Amino acid sequence: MIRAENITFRAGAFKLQRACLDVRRGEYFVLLGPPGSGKTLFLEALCGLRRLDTGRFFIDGREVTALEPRDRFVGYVPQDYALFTHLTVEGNIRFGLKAQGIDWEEATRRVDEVADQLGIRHLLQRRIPGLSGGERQRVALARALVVRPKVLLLDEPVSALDESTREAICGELRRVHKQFEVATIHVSHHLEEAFSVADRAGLLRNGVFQQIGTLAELLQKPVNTFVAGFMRCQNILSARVVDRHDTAAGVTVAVGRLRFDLPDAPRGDVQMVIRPERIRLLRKEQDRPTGSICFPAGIRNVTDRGVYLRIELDASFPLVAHLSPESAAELPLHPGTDLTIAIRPECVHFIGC
Amino acid sequence: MIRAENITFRAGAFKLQRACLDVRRGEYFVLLGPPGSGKTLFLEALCGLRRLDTGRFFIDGREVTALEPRDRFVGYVPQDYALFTHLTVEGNIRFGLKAQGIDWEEATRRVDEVADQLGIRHLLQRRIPGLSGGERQRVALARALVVRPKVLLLDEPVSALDESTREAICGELRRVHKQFEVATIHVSHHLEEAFSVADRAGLLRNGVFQQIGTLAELLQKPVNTFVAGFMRCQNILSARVVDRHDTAAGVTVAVGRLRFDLPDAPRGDVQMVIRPERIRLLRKEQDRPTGSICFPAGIRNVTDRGVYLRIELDASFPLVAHLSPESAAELPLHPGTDLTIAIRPECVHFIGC
Amino acid sequence: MPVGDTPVRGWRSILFIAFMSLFVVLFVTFALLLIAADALYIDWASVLKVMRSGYIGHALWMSLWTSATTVVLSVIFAIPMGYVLSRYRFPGHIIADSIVDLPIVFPPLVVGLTLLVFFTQTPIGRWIERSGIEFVFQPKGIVLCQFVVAASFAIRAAKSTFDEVDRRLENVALTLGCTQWGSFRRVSLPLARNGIIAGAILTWARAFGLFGPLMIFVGSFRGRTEVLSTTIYLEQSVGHIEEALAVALLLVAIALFCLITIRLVGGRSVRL
Amino acid sequence: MPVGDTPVRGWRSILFIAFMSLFVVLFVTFALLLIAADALYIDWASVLKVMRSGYIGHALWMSLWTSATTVVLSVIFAIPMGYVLSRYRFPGHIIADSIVDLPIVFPPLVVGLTLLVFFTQTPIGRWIERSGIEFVFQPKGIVLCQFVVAASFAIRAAKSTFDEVDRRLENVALTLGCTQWGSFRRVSLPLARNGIIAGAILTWARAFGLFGPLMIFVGSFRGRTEVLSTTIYLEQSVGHIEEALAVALLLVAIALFCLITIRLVGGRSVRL
Repeated sequence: MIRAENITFRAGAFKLQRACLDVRRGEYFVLLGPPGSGKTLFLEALCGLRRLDTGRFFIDGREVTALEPRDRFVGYVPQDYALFTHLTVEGNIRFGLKAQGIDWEEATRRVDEVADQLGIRHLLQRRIPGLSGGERQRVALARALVVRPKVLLLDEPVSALDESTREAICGELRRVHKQFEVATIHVSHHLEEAFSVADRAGLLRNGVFQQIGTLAELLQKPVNTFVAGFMRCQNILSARVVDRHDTAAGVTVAVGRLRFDLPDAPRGDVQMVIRPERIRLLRKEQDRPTGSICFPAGIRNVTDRGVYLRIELDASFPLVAHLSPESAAELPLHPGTDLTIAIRPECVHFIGC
Repeated sequence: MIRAENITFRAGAFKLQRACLDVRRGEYFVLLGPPGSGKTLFLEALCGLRRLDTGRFFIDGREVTALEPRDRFVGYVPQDYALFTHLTVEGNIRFGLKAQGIDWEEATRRVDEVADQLGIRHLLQRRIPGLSGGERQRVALARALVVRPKVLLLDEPVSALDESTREAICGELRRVHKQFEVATIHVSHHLEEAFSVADRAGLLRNGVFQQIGTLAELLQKPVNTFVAGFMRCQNILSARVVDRHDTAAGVTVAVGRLRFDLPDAPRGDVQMVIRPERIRLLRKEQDRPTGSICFPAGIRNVTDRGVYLRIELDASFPLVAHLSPESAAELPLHPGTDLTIAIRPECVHFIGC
Repeated sequence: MPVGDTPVRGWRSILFIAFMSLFVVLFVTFALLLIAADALYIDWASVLKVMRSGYIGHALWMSLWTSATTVVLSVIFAIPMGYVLSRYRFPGHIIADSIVDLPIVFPPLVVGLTLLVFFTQTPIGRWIERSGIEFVFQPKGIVLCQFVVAASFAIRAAKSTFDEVDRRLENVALTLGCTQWGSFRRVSLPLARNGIIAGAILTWARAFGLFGPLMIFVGSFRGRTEVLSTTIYLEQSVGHIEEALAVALLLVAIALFCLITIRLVGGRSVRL
Repeated sequence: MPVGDTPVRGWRSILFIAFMSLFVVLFVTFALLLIAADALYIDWASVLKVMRSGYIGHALWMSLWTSATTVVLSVIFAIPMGYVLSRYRFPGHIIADSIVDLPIVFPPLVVGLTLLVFFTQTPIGRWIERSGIEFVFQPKGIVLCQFVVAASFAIRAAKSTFDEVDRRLENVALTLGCTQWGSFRRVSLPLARNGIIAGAILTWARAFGLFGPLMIFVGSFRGRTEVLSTTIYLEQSVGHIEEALAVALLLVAIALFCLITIRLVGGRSVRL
């Protein structure tokens, strides 16, 4: 539906480099990245608001690289919504229909329709300045959707809202996405937000795509330490493959003073990623689960984060585990206590694999 | 250390009402609340930047209500840091010492000392505009700490930073707090942030304190539904006490079509709070743990939030549970599946108790 | 930045504020004294006489239509120029920008002299004069003088309001199907309205009160190129201070009207 | 809002931009023509003659010291007034604010007349005149005229830059041990520096080129109250266009110097 081929351009000192992307029909794609990584620039280029140095854009199979923004049929909701403050809510929504020369009755019908779908019928005669963040967001969505765009581009659509309403608005974005069946790119720097909406995601850094895939892939199989760090994996360990067996046992890996067997691993010095919520903790006397990598570790520090406990461990190398309060209730969690750690082999990921 | 008694004042249409607060020596207090709840106003009033209508402030046992800001010895770091852009980093840090007439050599010694402690010695000759968010934050901290304030007031100290550095900076704030042994009030609207630093917290809403206590108290024993909602508890259920036993069994509570016994509960219609991460899910054929409230429930929807799974359940009333990926691995989690829910009685909280 | 948040103040702070306010009091008192002097000295008989005088009626009419024409011309130039200077960077941008600034820092008298030199001494100027569109010592010259001196205010005001119109609003309009012209007409222009009006009013005030360059470029011929400001000078120079003041009253009434209109139309959003 | 992000444009957009740019081209061309005319018509012999003339040397000296005094006085008033009007709301704030705006929209000629009326017709004015501090037809009167007409530019510029100085910076200074005076002197004033300089330069330009009100209030007595602008008028009115232009050249050189100084000192942060 949306295809970007080798997009390169400069904006001031910033450069977007050879960006490639494919968003499928009806897909909800989240474009992640720290502030200043070029997410907004990419969106603007896709809208035709920035000229490319090289590369091509396709929307719905048609090349749009040389088309003006108005001929691309994109629904663009910039950050902070950029509503027209000199118009009413209705004037805002009607704007695109008027610009496209749709006659008044038809336009009214479509404005009312989209206002109903987004639940802002009662706001139509209001002016912009008095609206709340959530209301503004709906008006901006309605303004973009009423012209029936082929793709919907949302730039940080919920970052202007306070945390308690974000969850709800994200749910609504998904609903709107389904209802209007429109391929969506949603720009965000917020991980939780991405999880609540995304089918797939891409992570940008300094104008270069690092990884594109489902969030589960980004989470469990990061291609580099930046992706792992951005996905908030605290356990990025330096490991070395010390032995390679011919049998099914695979390879022996050394981390710190510890050695254990894994089915497979790349050669030589590697970086290993283990997500903190994938680490199980057992009392020393408990049975070790079969098939898991088990080794002893001492507790260094425990902090209650409310919804989980963060446990810093020492297993000849530092390790962080997140525990749900319910699992924690069964364990003796005092600094200094020795526990057994159990990790399923499929939860160990090597960077570059 | 910091004591606020019945603080009341207006600022425009906003009113802070009868706010009382006690922050102990060496305590790290987080002032929570949605945007516009009056957190910043409270801080400004404590600094002497706003005149009170009624009420009194004490700092270190001395009443400061009528003192000018400069006589209160507070270290104030406003939102976005408000660094002096016409001065270098060193000029910023030295500013307070100069204003207090401390001689040049002594001032230099103290500037160097605090710069070392915060790791910004190499920045001293730099100008403000080129600094990163984290560097600015350290400079603002150094500027506030170098005059050896009795209390440290931080207004949204990390909200200008991007998510990946927040965690680290929060850790550093705790470290600084310990090192300088100064009572700290940290304003935030972000729950995770609060968990990573707070000894105790208070929640403001429309200028009124809702609850003050440890975060565990706010989390597990909210005094009203606003606190429960702010702490992101999705399960706020209407319940009714239908029977009161004389024996140790306590009371019988009805929620939806379900009835179960609890040690105690208030009378009549009540609201019940159960945190989603406190709900355990078991396969139907598994043994029910003794002492827990157990009842069957069907899965309505499962969403992967990466670090946890959000499971919407139907147990004649809607219920949301959060599961760690490791616990989820052992369960059949498809919509429509019936499971057994187990909740320990101490995880059920009645609002108003 | 909300105004009105008052820190707790000791006597030193209050002394500081009092000292600073002293200057406001001095300035305002002096201004009020001047205004009071004018008001007291007005001789209503002279005002009536002046009002009925044919010459002065003609001068008023001249002042009104020339300044109105100047404002219309200035706005016609200001809107596209302000937009182009605000939105695009092109070779020579800084030169164009500086040329717009020139009349603001230039002595207006020099503008009059320059126009005189241009139209009487250069071949192009002389050719224009000979081709029938005469400016020197003509009513049309008044408009030209006023335009050159005052248009910059309209252009600068337009530029700075267009600067403040968020470009993303135009971008959204483009994606919604507008041409560049459409996004300009339907988004930027309405949003810049107040600023343009403020600029127009400043231009008018400047054009209406213009005096020096007119004396050089069009002279002060009774009944032909006389405007209100010239009248004041002429009356005063022959000792008719009462009459001069009566004419000044007219000018002041109109200036006040301008000021009030700015405040009403723009509220806080219109900056002088 | 970064300038220079260029949307993909079709021919209609390019046509639109071309049409809008036309006005810039017209305006700039005309201005350049005028400047060229001046430049071509300059008679260097007259310039030399003018330079050597004692009268004009005196006029230049008068122009320089009066305008310099006016600027110093204006800045002395502008800093506290700008600060008070920006930071505090008091009864009569809107009146004080409007009075500061008045001279900007007022015809300067009226200011001259008002001063004349005040000092010749009112008891207070006459008492001041008699007490030895004479203004009417005196060099001191030039400064007064310039101050009343031009100080508003300095005050307004100071007010709007103080508006832009974040109040929280002052607040932090207060908590760090500063008095209100200290936070003003060590934070607000240095941060408002550029704006105050821009205001001072505008004031100077206005004072330096002042003409109309001077003709009324102090007259144009060779060697006594003559300033450069009066010289231009006097020379031109007796037909010495070359000499007038030579004097104008001096004025223009100084005006250009002002403009360049503003750009250099302030960069983009100084707004005219």
